[in-house]
Amino acid sequence: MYEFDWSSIPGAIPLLANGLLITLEVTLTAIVVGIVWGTILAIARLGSNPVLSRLAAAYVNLFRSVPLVMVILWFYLIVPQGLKAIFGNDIGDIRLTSALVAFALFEAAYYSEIIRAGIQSVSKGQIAAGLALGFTPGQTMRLVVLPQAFRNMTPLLLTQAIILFQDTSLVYVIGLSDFFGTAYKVGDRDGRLVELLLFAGAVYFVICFSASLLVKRLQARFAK
Amino acid sequence: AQESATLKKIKDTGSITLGHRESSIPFSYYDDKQQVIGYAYELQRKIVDAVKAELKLDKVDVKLMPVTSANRITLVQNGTVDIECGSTTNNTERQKQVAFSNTFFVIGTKLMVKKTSGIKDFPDLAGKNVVTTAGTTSERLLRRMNEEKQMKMNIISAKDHGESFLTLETGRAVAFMMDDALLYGEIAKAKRPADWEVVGTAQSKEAYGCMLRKDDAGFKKVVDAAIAQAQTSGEADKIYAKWFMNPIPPKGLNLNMPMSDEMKELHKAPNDRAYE
Amino acid sequence: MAYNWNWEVFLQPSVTGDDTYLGWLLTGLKWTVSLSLSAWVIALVLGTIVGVLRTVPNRWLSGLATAYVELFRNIPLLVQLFIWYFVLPELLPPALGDAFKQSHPLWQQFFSAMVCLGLFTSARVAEQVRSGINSLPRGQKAAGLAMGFTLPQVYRHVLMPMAYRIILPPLTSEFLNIFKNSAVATTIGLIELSRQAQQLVDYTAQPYEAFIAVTVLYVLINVTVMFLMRRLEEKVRVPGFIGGK
Amino acid sequence: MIEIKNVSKWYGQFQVLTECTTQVQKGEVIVVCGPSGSGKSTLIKCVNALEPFQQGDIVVNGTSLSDRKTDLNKLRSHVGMVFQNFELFPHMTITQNLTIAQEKVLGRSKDEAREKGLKFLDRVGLMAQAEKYPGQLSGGQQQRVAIARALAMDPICMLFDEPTSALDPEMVNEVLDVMVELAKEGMTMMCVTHEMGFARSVAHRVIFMDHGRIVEDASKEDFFGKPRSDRAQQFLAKILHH
Amino acid sequence: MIEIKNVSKWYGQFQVLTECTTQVQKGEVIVVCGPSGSGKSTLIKCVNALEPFQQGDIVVNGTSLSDRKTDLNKLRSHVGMVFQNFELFPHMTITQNLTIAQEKVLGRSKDEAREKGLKFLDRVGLMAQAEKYPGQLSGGQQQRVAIARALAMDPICMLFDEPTSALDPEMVNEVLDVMVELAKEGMTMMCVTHEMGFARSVAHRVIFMDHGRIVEDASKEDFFGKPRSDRAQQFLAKILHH
Ligand SMILES: Nc1ncnc2c1ncn2[C@@H]1O[C@H](COP(=O)(O)OP(=O)(O)OP(=O)(O)O)[C@@H](O)[C@H]1O
Ligand SMILES: Nc1ncnc2c1ncn2[C@@H]1O[C@H](COP(=O)(O)OP(=O)(O)OP(=O)(O)O)[C@@H](O)[C@H]1O
Ligand SMILES: [Mg+2]
Ligand SMILES: [Mg+2]
Repeated sequence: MYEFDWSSIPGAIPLLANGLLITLEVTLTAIVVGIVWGTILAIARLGSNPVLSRLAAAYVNLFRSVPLVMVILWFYLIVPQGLKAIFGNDIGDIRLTSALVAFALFEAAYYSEIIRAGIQSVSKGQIAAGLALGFTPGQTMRLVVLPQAFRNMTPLLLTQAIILFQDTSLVYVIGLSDFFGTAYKVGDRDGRLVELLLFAGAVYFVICFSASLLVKRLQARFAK
Repeated sequence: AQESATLKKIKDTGSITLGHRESSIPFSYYDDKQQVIGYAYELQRKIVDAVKAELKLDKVDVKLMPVTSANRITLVQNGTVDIECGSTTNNTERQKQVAFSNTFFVIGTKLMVKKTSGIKDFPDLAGKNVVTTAGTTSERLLRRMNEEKQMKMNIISAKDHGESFLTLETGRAVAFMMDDALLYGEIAKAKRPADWEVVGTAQSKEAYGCMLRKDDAGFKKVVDAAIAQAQTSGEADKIYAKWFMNPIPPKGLNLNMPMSDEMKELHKAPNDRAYE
Repeated sequence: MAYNWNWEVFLQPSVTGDDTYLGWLLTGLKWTVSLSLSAWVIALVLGTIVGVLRTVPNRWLSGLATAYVELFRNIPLLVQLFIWYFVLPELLPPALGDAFKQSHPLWQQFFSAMVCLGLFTSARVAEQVRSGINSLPRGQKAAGLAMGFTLPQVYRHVLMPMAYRIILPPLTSEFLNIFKNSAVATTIGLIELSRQAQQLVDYTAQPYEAFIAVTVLYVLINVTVMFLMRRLEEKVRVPGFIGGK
Repeated sequence: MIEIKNVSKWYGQFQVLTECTTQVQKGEVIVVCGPSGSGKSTLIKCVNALEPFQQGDIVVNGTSLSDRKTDLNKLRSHVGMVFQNFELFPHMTITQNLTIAQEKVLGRSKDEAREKGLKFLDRVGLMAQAEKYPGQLSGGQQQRVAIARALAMDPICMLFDEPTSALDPEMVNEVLDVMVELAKEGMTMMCVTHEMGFARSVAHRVIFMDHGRIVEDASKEDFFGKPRSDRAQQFLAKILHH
Repeated sequence: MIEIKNVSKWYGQFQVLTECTTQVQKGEVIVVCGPSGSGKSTLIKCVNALEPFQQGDIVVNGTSLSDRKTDLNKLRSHVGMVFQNFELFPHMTITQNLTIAQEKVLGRSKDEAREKGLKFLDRVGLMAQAEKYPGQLSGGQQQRVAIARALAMDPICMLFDEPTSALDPEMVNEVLDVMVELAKEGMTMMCVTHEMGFARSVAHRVIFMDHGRIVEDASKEDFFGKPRSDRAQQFLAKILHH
């Protein structure tokens, strides 16, 4: 039987808290940018301009077909060098920046699909009603469709945010010390990997489970 | 001085970026306050001092950049870090991609085993599960040995040293092949250090060097000189004792790894030769 | 940027001399595909059972199914994988644990990753199955019962055939996800596709070629799966139904 | 044939049915009407044991529903039910819809089930559609198939829950015609419907429900002649005005 | 007021409207009826430019819809439209539903819009519901709000697309009453509906459509007295029978 030794954890709390902050930072940035950029993509995709619509679809499909790990590595190892070739100057510690960019762009693809479904979930009759009142198509989108779409998809957006929160653990591949990365490094440093992994799992569970309970509450409220 | 892109850049920007490892104990790693420490890191700071003197700068802004075994070469190549000192082996293959400074450490690749396992050397491994860390020279050696001598070992490539040791500790593998210095480091971290030992004839000697960009002789000269100076002046011996024969952070472990003959030789005659 | 493009690197024999680098990529592909497919079978079977249980009118069963889903949904895959691989064998009876740990490492890695991915995905599949069943008109179940079917018969003949058709598109994305998620198995040492990408970077020092090749392979897997699932969708499409012929 | 004795039912706190009592004789046709939400569907579902009830008892053909030993599946197979939204099984052809329950529930052979199914399909005038899928038929046609499907089980009585209210006005009559014919052949029927024309022509009794209670339970003549309760009078006025 | 000239429309290969021609005078009330899928909704949506058409022209109040220079949004704001499923905006209160278009489209001030909106809300008898959300009202109430919303825009004519067919039978009349009143006040109206009672009492003309064509276009008296086409006769028979 394995001998558990939890003594590393108390001393590492400040480090772990720091890691959790980074995790939250990546998650929040990706949510905000992802939703804004995702909405633009979704509208482009549903819009009448065939070029924009194709481009948006291609973007979404590309990002959705590559593992997140690969995307993170791409934005860490490959893209910065391209940028450097163009701008010719130095890049410092880009781990956080590249993770933020990678997650935001990656999540936008997923959010745009949710938002597209949300827009499509608003009945055609609502659009007709908006237009019939004399709203322009833009006004109809803004005043009638989007508020309902966002309301319909809030639970889905939040669920995606929970998945995203979990996925941030993958930034370990570029050595960024998010919560999971920190836990892993502390475990590695002290030779207590198993304990730290179990601890990390428990923390993730508590956070994600509470969040998903919240989502269910919201869902129940919207269902009324 | 010779024309050097790196030195010029350091002079222009007033800053240098150091690549370091996060958990290569005792070469380059974080203590519990997220400060970089270690044997290689101390030498790296000496190199910074030498660069400062060379460029006659009062102050150089030092930026720290943690690297992993997977990305370290790329980051040196693409200019993200100016010099990486950690536990990187200098070999001819890597020399095609980057340049290496004077050797600052010589290791031998050996085995860590449980004292009670009865395994004393590499031939005992035939038909057994053996773990090593992915992407290291040990992995290559082990695979090649397996191929050439038909040893029928099952080789597990773990993601990092910690995982390798865990694989050994949990009984998945009977031996962990790695650079001896790192093995001593892992033993120091173990729950029962007394259970483990390092055995076997060194399969290869490897020279650890700092990585620099290729074709920058001016910078390399400054770096080489700094390392040689430390080694011949006896300063490096003191640093060695500090990191290998005394308790080190974060948990006050003592590696108890006496200086090898190769190291003594190196300190007498500094060089940048690769063993392979 | 001074970079030497060298696409022929894939044809060179590898450092260890046992294969070409292209061979490595193909080995990686093989593991990625077999891991994903076998995990998918687990996910479908368990996901269906758990998903159905979540909709049955028995509190205990549906509560149990809910707990299952919540447990596997709320811990990152990465953490779950480490737990399956490193922690669980330690909690087994020593004889069993040791037997597992002393088996061939590749088999251990594959097995842990397969079970982990399978269970992780089954929780998601269960959610899809549940929402598929719930999205059917309530009257369908009543109609089935009213004709004298038992509850299992209603599920078997009335609800599941339509529920599966409805959730085919989201199931397709879960199926795609399992291929992508299999990349996580790299962390316990399974030599699947993304591990080979990193190995190639280590051994050939040609990161761009390695990454581009592996990315293309993932996209190819994706395209193939989507193509097959489209065909399946067309095949089971119900005439006269939404999106039907 | 059907006895409903003092049945009460709650959804959580909310009482849907309050002490409902009535009975249907063999061969009788009963129309149930009342405002939306008054509990008509619930009452009819209770007869079929599709919804459990908390108080009272219902006895169908001598079998008590609240008796634990009653095999509800078997009972349901003897009671035909037709739903507002047809509830054909969309992934099966019309023929499969007609035969599956005969085979799986009554254990009839494939051929026997098919013959019987097609006989009733012919009766509702849809022989030509046998190999189509429900989604390819109009609403009226689907509802006629649903009636045929129920009849193929040789039910001892039929329950209808607003069988025409999801139909386009044009199609209402094709379904009502089938129902009228059934009633004339002596089938025991309990129909929730607002088609007062149908009630006038074939119903024996009309039950009016409001707020979960049976407010009127009268012969057709009495109901249309002089409904006793105000609520029923108002309702009739509203429904018949246009 | 509304002139429909030889309008044809296709969805891809499928022709929905074939050479439809008719006109509506100021103050006239027209009822459009016909079997499901005959193109009634499509025709009425074309009048409002909610659907484009490929041939012919429609002129509303002197403005040609096929003229590229016509500001369609502005035109729509002058034509009131009421839908089968009400289409109130569920995320806004009743008052907001009534005022938003007045403010954003006609540029009225908040107060003015509110005053106007509540005036019409009062007219349809729902003053008490002003601060509720659509989801909290019954279908009949929602449809009355939808009519008030359209009226608040001071439309020059009103289009109705089966305004009562999604309603429980009890609620049909409360909506029809509002429409009858409007008609009597002289509003120009074009109503798709199967409520023949309504047609009989206030329509001036009845248009019967089938397969995308206007098959009959007759005065109310002629239509109910002796429909010329067989199809219309059958349709009337089916719809009026029960
Ligand atoms: N599953 C349920 N849970 C809670 N309340 C329910 C449920 N099903 C029905 N109800 C409520 O029970 C009441 C009676 O419903 P029922 O469907 O029997 O009415 P109904 O008379 O058939 O009305 P309608 O004419 O609209 O079909 C309604 O107020 C309804 O909201
Ligand atoms: N967006 C669309 N694309 C293709 N076909 C359509 C579309 N909208 C309607 N149709 C078809 O056009 C025809 C006419 O439709 P429309 O809605 O105008 O009929 P309707 O007379 O209003 O019928 P109902 O009484 O069912 O409302 C139908 O056959 C319908 O299937
Ligand atoms: Mg009902
Ligand atoms: Mg219509």
